[in-house]
Amino acid sequence: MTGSELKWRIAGGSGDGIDSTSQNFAKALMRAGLDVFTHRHYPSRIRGGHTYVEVRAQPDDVRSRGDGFDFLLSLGDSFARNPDDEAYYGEEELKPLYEHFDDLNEGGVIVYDSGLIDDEAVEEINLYERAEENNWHVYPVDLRGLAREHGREVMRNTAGVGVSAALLGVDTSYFEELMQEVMGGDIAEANIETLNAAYEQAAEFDHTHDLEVPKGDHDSEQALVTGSDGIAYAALDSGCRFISGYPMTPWTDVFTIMSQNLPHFGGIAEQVEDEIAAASLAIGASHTGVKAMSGSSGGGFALMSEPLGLAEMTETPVVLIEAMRAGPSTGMPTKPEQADLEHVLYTSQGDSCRVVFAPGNPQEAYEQTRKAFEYAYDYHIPAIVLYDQKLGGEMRSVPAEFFDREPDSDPGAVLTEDELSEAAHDAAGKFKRYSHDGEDGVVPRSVPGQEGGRFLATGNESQEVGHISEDPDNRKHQMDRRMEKLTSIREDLNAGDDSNQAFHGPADADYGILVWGSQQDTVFEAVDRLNARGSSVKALGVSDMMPYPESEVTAFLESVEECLVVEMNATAQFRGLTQKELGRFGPKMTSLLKYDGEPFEPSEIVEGFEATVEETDLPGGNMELRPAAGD
Amino acid sequence: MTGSELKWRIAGGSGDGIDSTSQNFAKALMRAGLDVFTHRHYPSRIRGGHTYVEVRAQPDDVRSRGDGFDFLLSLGDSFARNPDDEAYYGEEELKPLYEHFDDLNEGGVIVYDSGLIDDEAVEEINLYERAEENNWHVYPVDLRGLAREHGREVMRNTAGVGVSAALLGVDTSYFEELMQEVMGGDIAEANIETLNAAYEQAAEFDHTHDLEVPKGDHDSEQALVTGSDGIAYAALDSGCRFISGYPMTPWTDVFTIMSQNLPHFGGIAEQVEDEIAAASLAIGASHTGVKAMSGSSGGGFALMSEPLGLAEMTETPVVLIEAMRAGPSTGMPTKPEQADLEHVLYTSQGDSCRVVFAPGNPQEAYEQTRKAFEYAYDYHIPAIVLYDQKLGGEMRSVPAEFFDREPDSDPGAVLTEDELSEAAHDAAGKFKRYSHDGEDGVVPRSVPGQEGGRFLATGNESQEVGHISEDPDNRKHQMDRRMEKLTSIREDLNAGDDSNQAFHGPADADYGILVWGSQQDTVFEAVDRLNARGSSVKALGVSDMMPYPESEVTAFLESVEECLVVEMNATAQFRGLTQKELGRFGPKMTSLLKYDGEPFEPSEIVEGFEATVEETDLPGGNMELRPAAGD
Amino acid sequence: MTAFSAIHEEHESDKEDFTPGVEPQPTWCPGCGDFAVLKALKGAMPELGRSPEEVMLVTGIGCSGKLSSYFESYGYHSIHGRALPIARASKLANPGLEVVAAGGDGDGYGIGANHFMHTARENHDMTYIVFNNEIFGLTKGQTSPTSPKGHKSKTQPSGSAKDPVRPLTLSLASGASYIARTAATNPRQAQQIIAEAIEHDGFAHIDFLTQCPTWNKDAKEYVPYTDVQEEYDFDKTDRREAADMMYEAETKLYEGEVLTGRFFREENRPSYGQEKRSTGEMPEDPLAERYYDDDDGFERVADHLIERHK
Amino acid sequence: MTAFSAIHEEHESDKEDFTPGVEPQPTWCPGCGDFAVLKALKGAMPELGRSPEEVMLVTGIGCSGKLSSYFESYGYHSIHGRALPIARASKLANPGLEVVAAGGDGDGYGIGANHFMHTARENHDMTYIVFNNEIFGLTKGQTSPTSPKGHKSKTQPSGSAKDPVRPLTLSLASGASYIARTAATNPRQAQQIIAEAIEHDGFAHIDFLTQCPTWNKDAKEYVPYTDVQEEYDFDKTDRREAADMMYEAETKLYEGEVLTGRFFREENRPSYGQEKRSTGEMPEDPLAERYYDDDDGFERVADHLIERHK
Ligand SMILES: Cc1ncc(C[n+]2csc(CCOP(=O)(O)OP(=O)(O)O)c2C)c(N)n1
Ligand SMILES: Cc1ncc(C[n+]2csc(CCOP(=O)(O)OP(=O)(O)O)c2C)c(N)n1
Ligand code: SF4
Ligand code: SF4
Ligand SMILES: [Mg+2]
Ligand SMILES: [Mg+2]
Repeated sequence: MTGSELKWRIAGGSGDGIDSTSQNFAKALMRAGLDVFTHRHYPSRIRGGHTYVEVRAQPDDVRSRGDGFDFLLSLGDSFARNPDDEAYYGEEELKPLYEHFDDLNEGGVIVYDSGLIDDEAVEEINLYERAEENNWHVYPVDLRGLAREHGREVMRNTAGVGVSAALLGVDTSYFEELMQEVMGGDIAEANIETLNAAYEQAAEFDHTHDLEVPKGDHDSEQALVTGSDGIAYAALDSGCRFISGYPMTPWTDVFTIMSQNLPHFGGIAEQVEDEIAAASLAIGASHTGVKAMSGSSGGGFALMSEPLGLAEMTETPVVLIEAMRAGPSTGMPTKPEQADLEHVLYTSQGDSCRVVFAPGNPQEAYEQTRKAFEYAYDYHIPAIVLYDQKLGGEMRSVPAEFFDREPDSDPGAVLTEDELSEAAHDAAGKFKRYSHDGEDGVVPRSVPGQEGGRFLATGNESQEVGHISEDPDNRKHQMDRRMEKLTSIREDLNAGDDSNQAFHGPADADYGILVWGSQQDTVFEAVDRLNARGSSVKALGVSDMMPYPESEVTAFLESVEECLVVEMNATAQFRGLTQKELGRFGPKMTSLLKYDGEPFEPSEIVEGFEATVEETDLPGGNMELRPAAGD
Repeated sequence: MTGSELKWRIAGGSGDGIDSTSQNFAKALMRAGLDVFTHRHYPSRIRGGHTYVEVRAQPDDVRSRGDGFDFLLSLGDSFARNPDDEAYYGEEELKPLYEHFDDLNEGGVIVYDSGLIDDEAVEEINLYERAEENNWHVYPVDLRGLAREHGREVMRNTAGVGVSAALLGVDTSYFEELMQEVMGGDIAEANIETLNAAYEQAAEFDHTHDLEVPKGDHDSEQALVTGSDGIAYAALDSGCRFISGYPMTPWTDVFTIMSQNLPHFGGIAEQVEDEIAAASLAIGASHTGVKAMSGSSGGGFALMSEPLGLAEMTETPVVLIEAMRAGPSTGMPTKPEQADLEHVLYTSQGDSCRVVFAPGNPQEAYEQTRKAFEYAYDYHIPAIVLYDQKLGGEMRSVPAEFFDREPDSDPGAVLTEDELSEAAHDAAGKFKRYSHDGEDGVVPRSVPGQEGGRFLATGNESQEVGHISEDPDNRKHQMDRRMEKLTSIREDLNAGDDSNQAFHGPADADYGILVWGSQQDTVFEAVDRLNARGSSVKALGVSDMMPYPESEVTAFLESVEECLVVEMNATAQFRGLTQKELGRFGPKMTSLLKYDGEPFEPSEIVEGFEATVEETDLPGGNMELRPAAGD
Repeated sequence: MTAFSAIHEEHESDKEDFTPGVEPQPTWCPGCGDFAVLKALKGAMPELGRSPEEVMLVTGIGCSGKLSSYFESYGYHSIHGRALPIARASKLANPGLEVVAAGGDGDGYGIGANHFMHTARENHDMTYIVFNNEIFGLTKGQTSPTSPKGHKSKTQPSGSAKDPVRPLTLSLASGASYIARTAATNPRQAQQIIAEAIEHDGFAHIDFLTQCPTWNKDAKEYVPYTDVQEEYDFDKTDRREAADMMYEAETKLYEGEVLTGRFFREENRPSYGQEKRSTGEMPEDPLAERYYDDDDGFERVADHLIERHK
Repeated sequence: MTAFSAIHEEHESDKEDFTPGVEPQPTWCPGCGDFAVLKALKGAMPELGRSPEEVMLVTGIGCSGKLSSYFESYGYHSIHGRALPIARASKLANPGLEVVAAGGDGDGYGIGANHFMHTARENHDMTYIVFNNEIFGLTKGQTSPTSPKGHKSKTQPSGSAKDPVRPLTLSLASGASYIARTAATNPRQAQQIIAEAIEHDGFAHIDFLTQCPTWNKDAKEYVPYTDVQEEYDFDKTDRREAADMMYEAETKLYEGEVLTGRFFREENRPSYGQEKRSTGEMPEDPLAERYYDDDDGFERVADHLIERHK
């Protein structure tokens, strides 16, 4: 246990204020100069039910939640006992304590609310026995009592923060500042009082542990953001001023951020009757000249399948967001998974013609969402940002200046009325919006209300002004023109100097790891550890799902002897995509899969790598190794 | 022009009776001892609009429509001129004549209705000039006049058949018989009179052509069936007694056959409000113990995406039918395409766990639909039959005894109440319908209303009796159990001696062609021609899309130097699937693609093969060669 | 002997038979109105002599959708908005089952409203309970189709610009043959109405007011309630009078007055099953039984359909 | 200067301006009622001083859906049942457009009925024309939600067991603020009603009876028609009287009596755009214009939102 990092966890019932408390805790450490990262775990349930958030802090570059954790603040589940006689939850109240035993590192610290959890209960779960075995340091504190005395009962969490601060050596001024900013007034006062009382009480304890908060210093001011923030903010900066949606976890976060901010940004947010309508409205608004988006998760995105195809065929720009959670069907709605890749790539009848990006962290989420808007509007194509519950919900500190960007009001490939008057029309004066000779597949469009721009948009195959056509030659032209966009977008992406693919590790390493989306940075952390221990490994985090980055991945795969492909699903979808796109390398690739609702920890990647390359056994857990194809 | 085959085409407006006439024509030739095959072409339009059907007849084994055709019976389009002053259709009336010039073989015959198409019109389209160039034999006949005189004006088509019979040497007794069977009464009489009058008039003509109907003889009685018949009849014989659907071309054919026959088979057909409901009802009925199906095309199937995932997760058996047409979106609703493969394999969030078969002809449609029901009900998994507008609508003669099958009333892996009383239950008496230890992944189910069988089916991840669970270990178990079904089904399929894959050509050939679905038999015809001309080629028609027939395709690909992959789409979806599944062979495969709404002709496959293997140029047309991956 | 012996037997059951064991316990929040639906349903079933295994309870997704987890019977916890088509098919497949569908106001009047309309029109013989808490509960408090105009939520920060749907009026316009509204705050009436609805031979729709103390309303906002049978003079078998009464109840709800009771009942309208059997498009005996009855020979295509292809 | 100069100009247009050139010619069957909708719409637009390029016509899929192919304007021929959500968004994005949505009875009352209900409830300022031919035309004559009970078709060989939907009643229950029925056989009334509906500031729904001689009904089955304004004494601004009149018209249609005319009109109800602007959740100026107005600086996230993350 060193001072180089801290992994603090707060656990309680849904409704016990775990989210806000952990957010403040993370922000305080960030303001204190540390890089922070949070991991949220919650059940699909509104009140009660065990939930926790972990905050990891390091002087710099924190890339994942890490392995295990060091400090548990257990509030118990105060909603576990339901007053209604129809429900009684056995020992659920203790879950926020005993469910954490498996992950708590040796030498770790436990603080629990002895106001809620009595000695008998503690005995039942053998707390002290376990503590002795693992060299844990246990501090029972009557957080409820403290809260009642100095504030209100719900401020148990604040009392817990005070105790944590005392035991870890964090300056409480950061918390006080935050409470004043976030709550204000009497509530802030009461919280601050509780905080300090708890701090003082714990400062008196006999400290048996040697855990403390590391010291850090930032070059510039930091902002604490999630992947959802990255996506929503990129949309706003892209000039998106219309969103239509329907709530669904975890997509709701992006939808909510947009809905709350669009009115102030002069835009419109619509919550509608279902996701078919949601996608259709976005298409309608975009067709009418506005930059628009929609999105969903799981079954909600499935309902967008038909409108998505309509956007492809009518060449209506639209950005859709898909936030993955564990499937199939309702699955595990609050757990991450990466199993919607193929669904998002291929759903809707006919050949797919869409852009799909899968960012790996909040910054990539911002960058790639901006690109999604650019390509959607420049190429008249649906662009999808695919991420998951992990990336969407975890918070990270990012230099605030990262967001110092210019907004983009450009509506893309649209003609002005002047340009329209010069453009090609048919004999009846209809604009050839689907002219056969687009550049890079694109024909700049007109917008309803423009003089000289009228045309028909249709989901049927159509000729140049949009009238339905079943002529085989026209069909071939139009299909080829539409598909050409993907080739052109691939060329654009390759030409830019900011590839969406992220490379990590020594360029000449012998072994490779391919990864995508939210698992990327965890793999990067594992790569560092592996190289530190003498392995020769590098990783490529792929974000371009369609059009696929053939040359980059080919070069990577050619340069390694063997490659592990890490993803959170059961059928190795990204490996499959890679094999499909490249038609070879199957024998070089082994999949490391996990689909139990828990993301990989860096140590698991290390173990998976060892099992593959060094042919050790996979040490238990819920991972799955899928051997190389063609073996 | 030899007597070994006849390709007769009847063309007119939608509503001119092209379908029924061609069907009778084909049946008559079938009864006369020939193998027949029909090809339908029609616009997405109800009345008027150019439509045609081609009948190909040979003494045996007709596998495709062939190339070009020999005999045109052109009725003109009697609906082309719309009496309403808002519409006037230029020369559309002549389309059923001049649109066929490109395909009519040298030495061919044209009969047209001079009662509808006057000399002036004929001149306009240079009929006689073209005829001379191509050595066509033109017979104008006043079919309308004949029909008016001997029957009614609408019997122009019958008059045309009479003329065709006379010019081709077909015995009219077959037609008379059919008319009596199909129409009966006065209508039959009037038709027969018209038929004979036309026959007699044409028998008097000076026959300048040397085309005649070939002679054939069948070993056993034949039945004229479509792919849609094959699917629907297999469903009925499988004991399917519930269908829910919503009309959509070309799926409507299967839905209609089922709807018309289910009441007589003691079953239920429901036309419902949309495809979401359609799929959901089938799931509900199946859950309740009945063998059930649904299906759709294009956008309708897209709407089934979410219920499909529900069936996967709840392990509710269900058979879904997907009839492809040219996409994306509404596309070309009456044209065939094979571009929904990836959509059908992957739509719906989460890892796919379904069976997908893509039959190649009506017999395979029957066999594989029966297997779809078997696997669906034995393994509690959705099974999808994927076909297209071509296979669904084209008619073929098949030995009637092929259908001499036993029905299957077995509801699959279901426990009786006696068995249930022995089965595992939880403490509260709930049946462990999702027990962790299923065999081959399957836990036999109970059916609502059975004593001792109650459980919860849910789209959430669940534990053994069906209660929602987010426990990682349970999750892993349940996912692995569900996915195991696909492995077991693959083993079953491999173990059977009736592989769904069809092999054609010399086993030791140097080159291969991979093909799937409706293009299979066309490729087989091309393989025969290629070998006849000295090439060394064999073909494998693949039907198992999921689980993929890895060993069969691997063996095939390993045995050839180079392989052409033939399919009707723009993104080489089946080739992609093969690369995905096998992880190699990309450099061996070249795609031959077509996506203009017209299926391949055998000669096009021959040309495609030459262009690939012999590196000649592709001779125009709308085909696309997509080079080997990794080149 | 039938393969489904839970059906049509005389049953002596009680509330406890419809309660699962120790697990799972309801995870609804303290004070949630959903408990009242569970209780009323558990009370009604033994009253009607039903046993758990002849009941098929199909729910949608939402806090409400979890009803099937806490009620002991054959259960189907389906997907958002699609409980009705699944339930409908169960009834067609095995008419002996007691089919109950349930879900939230978002589930039933929002995403699933088209199925609601068409199921009502077809008058399937089943009961449909909508947990109307005027909010999306499970997704954390967004505006629902029954949220009052002006209602503020995370997705409508300045208040909803939409008039709420009128669920009773819509139900009547669509063709439901039994329509009632009750409230979690009125457990006796609730149980009676559920029992009546189940007994009714046709599509019975219950708009069940269930407070959501976490995101929206407290139980006290649904009291005092008025029973329209007691306080109003109208004929619930008269479509017009029923329509007026519904309109008033719907309007008053947003003015803070809670009118509950039976709003409409049409007795003589045949259920869908009856209609469909009368056209000859549905077998007289339960279709499901065919598969489990050894004597039932299934029809062969070869015998009936191949001839016409020759 | 506006980027959309077709909007809000005074226009002198005539029928011909709304007619495409030689191609495409309508492919509807001879005698099809759909021609009458096209004619009436072409007649109404110049009457109201509209020009083709300020009209956004969104259609569904069906024979009816082809209206946008034969009417000269900005057109969107969308997918089955989804014309309304697309149309709605067009109006929100650029309220200056004259937005008209159209589709069939299957499209609008079947697969798309949920959008119909919710669009009516929200009272979007647009016109929705449903071609009611009581049949699925394009897919070759299957039963539609308005087909009479007992109607025989390929998919219901023994006759439909379902009561038809009541489109006017449903529209009223949902919240449409202008509701009328007209018929292809009554071209003068049809054009007037379309003009009125377009002028109405709110959701205007027209149930347009369009015979389908190919699969269902002849024009003569929609004559004689009765104009309810002439033959009945009711107040179309009174919800109750309107409801009664609708119920009667819907019932009589299946008895062979064709009642057409204006059934309901609510003048003072604000449209959705007005409601939404009044809550502050919609900008005063047309949103679409922002993108084409060089002066409009777009808001920056960095200026407004990053602070709270520090
Ligand atoms: C297709 C789809 N869209 C969205 C969701 C997310 N979702 C789950 S429940 C729900 C709404 C809950 O509201 P309601 O139906 O009123 O039920 P309540 O929780 O209030 O009982 C939503 C939007 C989903 N599960 N499926
Ligand atoms: C999702 C979907 N399902 C089914 C279809 C097939 N389809 C096209 S039009 C139509 C119904 C036509 O009836 P209606 O809406 O009344 O229009 P009409 O042709 O009578 O004008 C159907 C079922 C489709 N295009 N999309
Ligand atoms: S969120 Fe509301 S509806 Fe859901 S359980 Fe809690 S109180 Fe009940
Ligand atoms: S099928 Fe009917 S609705 Fe369609 S065009 Fe013909 S007459 Fe009109
Ligand atoms: Mg609700
Ligand atoms: Mg219709």
